[in-house]
Amino acid sequence: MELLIDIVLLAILGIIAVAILWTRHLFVATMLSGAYSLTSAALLVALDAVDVAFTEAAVGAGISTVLMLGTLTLTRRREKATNRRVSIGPLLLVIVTGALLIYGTVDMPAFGDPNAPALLHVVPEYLAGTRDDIQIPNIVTAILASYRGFDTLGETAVIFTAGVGVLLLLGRRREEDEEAGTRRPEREA
Amino acid sequence: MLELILAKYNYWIVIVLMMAGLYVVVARGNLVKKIIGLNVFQTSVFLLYISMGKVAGGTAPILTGKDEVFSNPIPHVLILTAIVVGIATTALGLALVVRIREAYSTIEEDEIDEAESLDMTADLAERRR
Amino acid sequence: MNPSFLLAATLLLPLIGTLFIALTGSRANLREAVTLVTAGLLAVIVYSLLQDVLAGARPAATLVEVVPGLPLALEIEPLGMLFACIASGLWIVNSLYSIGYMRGNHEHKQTRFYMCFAIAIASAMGIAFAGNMFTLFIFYEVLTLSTYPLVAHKETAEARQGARIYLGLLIGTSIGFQMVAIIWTWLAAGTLDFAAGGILRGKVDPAVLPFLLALYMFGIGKAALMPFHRWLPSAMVAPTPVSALLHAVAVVKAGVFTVLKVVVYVFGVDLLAETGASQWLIGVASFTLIAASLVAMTKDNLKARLAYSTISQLSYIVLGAALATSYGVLGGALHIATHALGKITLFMCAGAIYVATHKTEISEMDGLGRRMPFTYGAFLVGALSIIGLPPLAGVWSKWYLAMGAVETGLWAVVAVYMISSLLNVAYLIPVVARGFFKPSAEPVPQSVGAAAAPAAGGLQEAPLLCVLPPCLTAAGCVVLFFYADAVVALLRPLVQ
Amino acid sequence: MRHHLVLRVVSKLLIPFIILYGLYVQFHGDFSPGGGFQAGVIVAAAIILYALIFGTERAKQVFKPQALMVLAPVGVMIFALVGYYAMAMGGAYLDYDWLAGDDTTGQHIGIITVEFGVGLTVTAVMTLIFLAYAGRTHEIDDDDW
Amino acid sequence: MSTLSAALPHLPILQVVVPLISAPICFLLQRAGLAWAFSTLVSWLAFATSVMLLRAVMADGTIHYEIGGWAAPWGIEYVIDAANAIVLVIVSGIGAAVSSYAPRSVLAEIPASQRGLYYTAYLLCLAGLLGVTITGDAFNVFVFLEITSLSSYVLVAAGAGLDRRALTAAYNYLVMGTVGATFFVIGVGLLYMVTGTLNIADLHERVPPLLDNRTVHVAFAFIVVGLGLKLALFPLHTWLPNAYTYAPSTGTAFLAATSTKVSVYVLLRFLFGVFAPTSGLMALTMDYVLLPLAVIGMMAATVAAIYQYNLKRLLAYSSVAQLGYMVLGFAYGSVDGLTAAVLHLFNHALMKGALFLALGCVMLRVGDVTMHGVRGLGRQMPWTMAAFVAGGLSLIGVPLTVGFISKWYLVGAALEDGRWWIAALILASSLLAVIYVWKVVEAAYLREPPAGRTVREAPLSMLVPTWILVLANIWFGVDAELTVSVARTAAMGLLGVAP
Repeated sequence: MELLIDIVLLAILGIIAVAILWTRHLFVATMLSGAYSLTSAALLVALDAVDVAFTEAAVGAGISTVLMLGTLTLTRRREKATNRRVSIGPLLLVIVTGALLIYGTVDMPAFGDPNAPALLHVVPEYLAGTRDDIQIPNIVTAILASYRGFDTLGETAVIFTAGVGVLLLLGRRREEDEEAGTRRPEREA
Repeated sequence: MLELILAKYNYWIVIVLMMAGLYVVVARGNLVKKIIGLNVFQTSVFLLYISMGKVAGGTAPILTGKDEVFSNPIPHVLILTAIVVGIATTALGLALVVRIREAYSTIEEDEIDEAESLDMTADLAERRR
Repeated sequence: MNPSFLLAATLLLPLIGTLFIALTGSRANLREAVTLVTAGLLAVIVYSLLQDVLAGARPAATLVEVVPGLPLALEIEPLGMLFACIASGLWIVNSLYSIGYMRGNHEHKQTRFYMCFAIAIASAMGIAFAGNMFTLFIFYEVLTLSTYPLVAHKETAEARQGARIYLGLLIGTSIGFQMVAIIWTWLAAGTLDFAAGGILRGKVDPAVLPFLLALYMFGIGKAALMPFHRWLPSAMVAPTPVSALLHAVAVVKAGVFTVLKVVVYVFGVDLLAETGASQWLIGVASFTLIAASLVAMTKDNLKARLAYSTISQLSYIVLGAALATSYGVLGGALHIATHALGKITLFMCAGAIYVATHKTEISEMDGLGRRMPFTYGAFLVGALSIIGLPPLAGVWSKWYLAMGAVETGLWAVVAVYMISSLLNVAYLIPVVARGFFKPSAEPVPQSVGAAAAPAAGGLQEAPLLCVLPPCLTAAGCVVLFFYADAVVALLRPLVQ
Repeated sequence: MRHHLVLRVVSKLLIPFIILYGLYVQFHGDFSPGGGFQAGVIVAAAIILYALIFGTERAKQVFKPQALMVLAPVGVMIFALVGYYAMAMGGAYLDYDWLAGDDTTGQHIGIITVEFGVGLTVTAVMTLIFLAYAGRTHEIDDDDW
Repeated sequence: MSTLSAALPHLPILQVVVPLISAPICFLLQRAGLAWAFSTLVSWLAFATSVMLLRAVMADGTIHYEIGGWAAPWGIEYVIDAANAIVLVIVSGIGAAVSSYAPRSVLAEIPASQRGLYYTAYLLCLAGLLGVTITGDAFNVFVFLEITSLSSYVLVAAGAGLDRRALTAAYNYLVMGTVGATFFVIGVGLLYMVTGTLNIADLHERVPPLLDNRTVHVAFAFIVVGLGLKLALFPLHTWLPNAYTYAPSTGTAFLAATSTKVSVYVLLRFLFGVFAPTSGLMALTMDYVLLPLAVIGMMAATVAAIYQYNLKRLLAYSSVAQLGYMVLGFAYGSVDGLTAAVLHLFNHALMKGALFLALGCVMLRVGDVTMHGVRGLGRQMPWTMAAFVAGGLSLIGVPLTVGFISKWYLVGAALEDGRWWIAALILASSLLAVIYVWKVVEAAYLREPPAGRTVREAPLSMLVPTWILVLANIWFGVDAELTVSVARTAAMGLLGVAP
């Protein structure tokens, strides 16, 4: 059953990805990208990553879609037609990269392997520590906020940085920027 | 053979998805499309990470008191962080797109290149004056 | 005073002078006074050190340790002492001359000129007294850079082009070859200190010694070994005082001086003699020597002719070093001194002619000798010294060089020296001959030079400050003939 | 979209619940999926919904950009200050054990506080970003789609 | 005083979290003047901290700091040894110089409403760079790398007030930077998959036995390519020239002198601190992929620099070439090579910092940093141009400058290794550098200024920091004992060789 869900969801993702590649309508692509995130979220649930699924749904399907739509109203809806032919260079690059990754999977632990090295090293301590020391049920939260809390501080700083950047870029009225774009630095006499 | 496929199929499909995203980033000239490509690429990487944490027959890593088999929580934590980084990048990228559109009246790479080479000639002409 | 302090002072003094020249830049007289005072003081210090060295002392000073094992260190040994004496002594004469020339020609940016000149002298001192190859290399580069503005002084397209070639070749060879050679030496020998008998014995496979030597010899672009000689004619776009002091004395002599240092203190004469690593160099130097003389004959521009003559003369010294015999080295070292005196005289005369008449081509100088007897007289003395006729100093160095060739039994080299001397006659004497014996092309000479006035008797000399210095150096050629012994005595420890 | 009565009524009803849900996710993150980040996004989504339905100008009156611009850095500072506080108490940076007398309580306090900081920053930044985009253009009309 | 001594054991974390918490404070300050004063103060504090850390490391060896009190590998730890201590010093030192220099330049180049945000982004960038450098955790590298990257995009985009091309430059930088970061994350994920740890020291124990594992090979490839994108390793450098050209002067100076250096350091750390390839496929990759790329990049970028008209772009291409030197140094895989790489990392930051700051002065007064703009500036702005020439000489590698020390060690390492052709190419490239530096020198000193242009020398507030860096170029060129010994300790630490 798990396997079936897994495969169906992956297939849907594949179809969406191809559709994104194919469509020339940016609005459609944006919506498809949202759908992609939502389907991913479903798959993440199937993979036991409920926290991540939750976030991916909220961010990928929610906020980032809204931002893209906002961008589209400010720019335009359609991609230029000429850009659609298959370009050899990028294709080659992608094939090589993909082949490399697949080559790397050969020595990977099998999917779902309960004895994968990653499960044996640090994880057991986290499980025990969360149960005994921190005493909260959600292990992900325990790691996120305490064991690896510093990463999360960094993550908050990343979000803050994005806010600073967007404010710097879009914080002012458009006319001010247009006026500014043409000037040279004021020469101090 | 079947065993190999069963053991790795998830990774392989995810890798193909990743590459589809990367292809959009590299090959497409539309700036919004590139960002969408980046999103697909990154989302697929998230899937790869989470896939490697999956334990067959495991459950979500939330303690319920029973002795259960949990999937590996570390990739979940890492990917939570990565998602945040991803949305931050997307927001900033899109803000740049908006400004580029305002400055160049286009979001197609080739048209921007054209405009920039015009800029270059204008610069030179100004200095000749 | 403490010799180490004096040693450091030889470097610092010109630099302090530079500072004061910059500060007094707006008042020309004061500025020139600073230059002269600095030059005078420097000469005093150098000569007081000379006494110590003659007495057998070897003052040393370490300025700073750049990297462990690689200090910026100064140490005096006879060869360097000789070079320092020449450079500092002639700086005084040249400063006088510069004042006459620069004012006579109304050159622009004179402050920059004097500043760069002083820095160049400081670096020449650094080269002379360098205690190891690393220090020498550093000052070698500083000398290149500080003379660049002097070469480009006129700021015309031609000057920029000439200066580009100058800088390109000198920096190119020094970084491209010399630095590699130095690093290689350092890796092999573990030290770069100059030591009697060399530091490479047993450290480098004799089979690759010629290659290492080649890196050094071509890396020392200032020695103008063909095919890296082009910078020297290019540098002739500079004002003549620059050509006179730097491109007849300080810069080029820094080159051949480095060649001698490398041969004597890095490789060791014996090592070269034993392994024959310098055999190839004899050929290259001989070729340069003859070829440059031949080219010199074809040049109508006086400074260009002198430049090629310099290239040829530098190869005398390189050839002497390549012979790897004590006479060869001694002769080479002596030639640094004798050629310096001779060539600076010639250049200063060329400059005096330019100031007085604005003529640069030999074919236009017919009959000038009668109107500029002092200038032409000095020129004749300098030329004869370079040709190597007694009673002028040039004869001694050629004598020792030839002795070196005889010592090794290389009669072909002796022949090269002889032929070259004949060629010297062929390209130098016509200049004087045309000046004295050909009728002047223009019947009524109009004065162009500032102080020149067609006085009674048809005299039309350049300003006094332009004429006096070459006469002084010409006299020096005579004096050195009689006192060559003292120089040889100074150099003696070099070959013992 | 101001003329869509149904939308307006429904969303007016929904928005408080969305925010409430956000708060639940925020403070229940220890026990169930969720935490500061998810909560922040949800609350921001509610505000964005409000802005879409009632217009950015009105949204700006309710959720003042000036206030958001204070909240965004304050969230980061709350997180960082927890670290400093632990340090001042004698522990390592972000060592929650030192926040209270007993380690477990300290951990709980620490986790809840930092998650709150994260939530604050995320809400504020997401809303600010949206408002910045929206402030760049005229109101979004139906015809635009 | 007692608070100070109490803070001492916490210096490693304070190094990062002080700038990090200062960014939101700076954001709240709003007013540009205040934001500047505050960010400058913080930069100097960070500099002081890093100097203290370097001294402590050189005296007592590696320092560990466990964040959150969780022991590694469960928590995130900070590990400071000579290799990253020197990078910390250079990052915070350049930060201090650039931020002291900033106010006049920012006033002229950045619109009023953006100045406070600009300083905030700068502080975030500083915190990010320091965090990347100091951390001992592979994923933490990613998080702070992204703080750095996002704030760098912002710093570049802030140049849009002068030239719209800053926007596209920032966009391209963003796309390539994100791809790079994602590649890095893939690599780290693969490593995690086969080892179960994210701690670099722990990885160092667990990876080497797996050197034949194909997953590790792929992880290696992805990490190298990902970081290669970030550090602008040829041919992944295409984002760099435009980003450096159109960013504001202060942004360019800071980024050029620090951000790619930090990426180089991270690559160094991963290559030697995690994979430690002495043989096998990865060692071959270093020899036959990394080394040739570095050499080609060095030559190609130098040649490209010669043809540039815009001086910022010229220096940007020169940076790509210089990055080639650094990669070369560590591609040898020897102590000497690594010493040279670390040394050049430090020295190059000083050179580029000085050069870009000098250009900032030109931008302020002339508003044009092209060959045309600097014409005749030798007399009109003597101090600025003298600083530029000094930096240029350092770039060429003239003795008594840091560039010479770098070149000395790079060539020495190549010769020691018996790689003659590489030594020859390094020298050839530095000779080509003479050409592009001299084009500027000729324009500034041997040509007349454009008719009717009169400009004054740059203000002291900008000249002083510029000259501090110039003097540092000379100081560490004359007395390289400190830098060389630190670099050597760093190299031996990275290679795990006992001193």
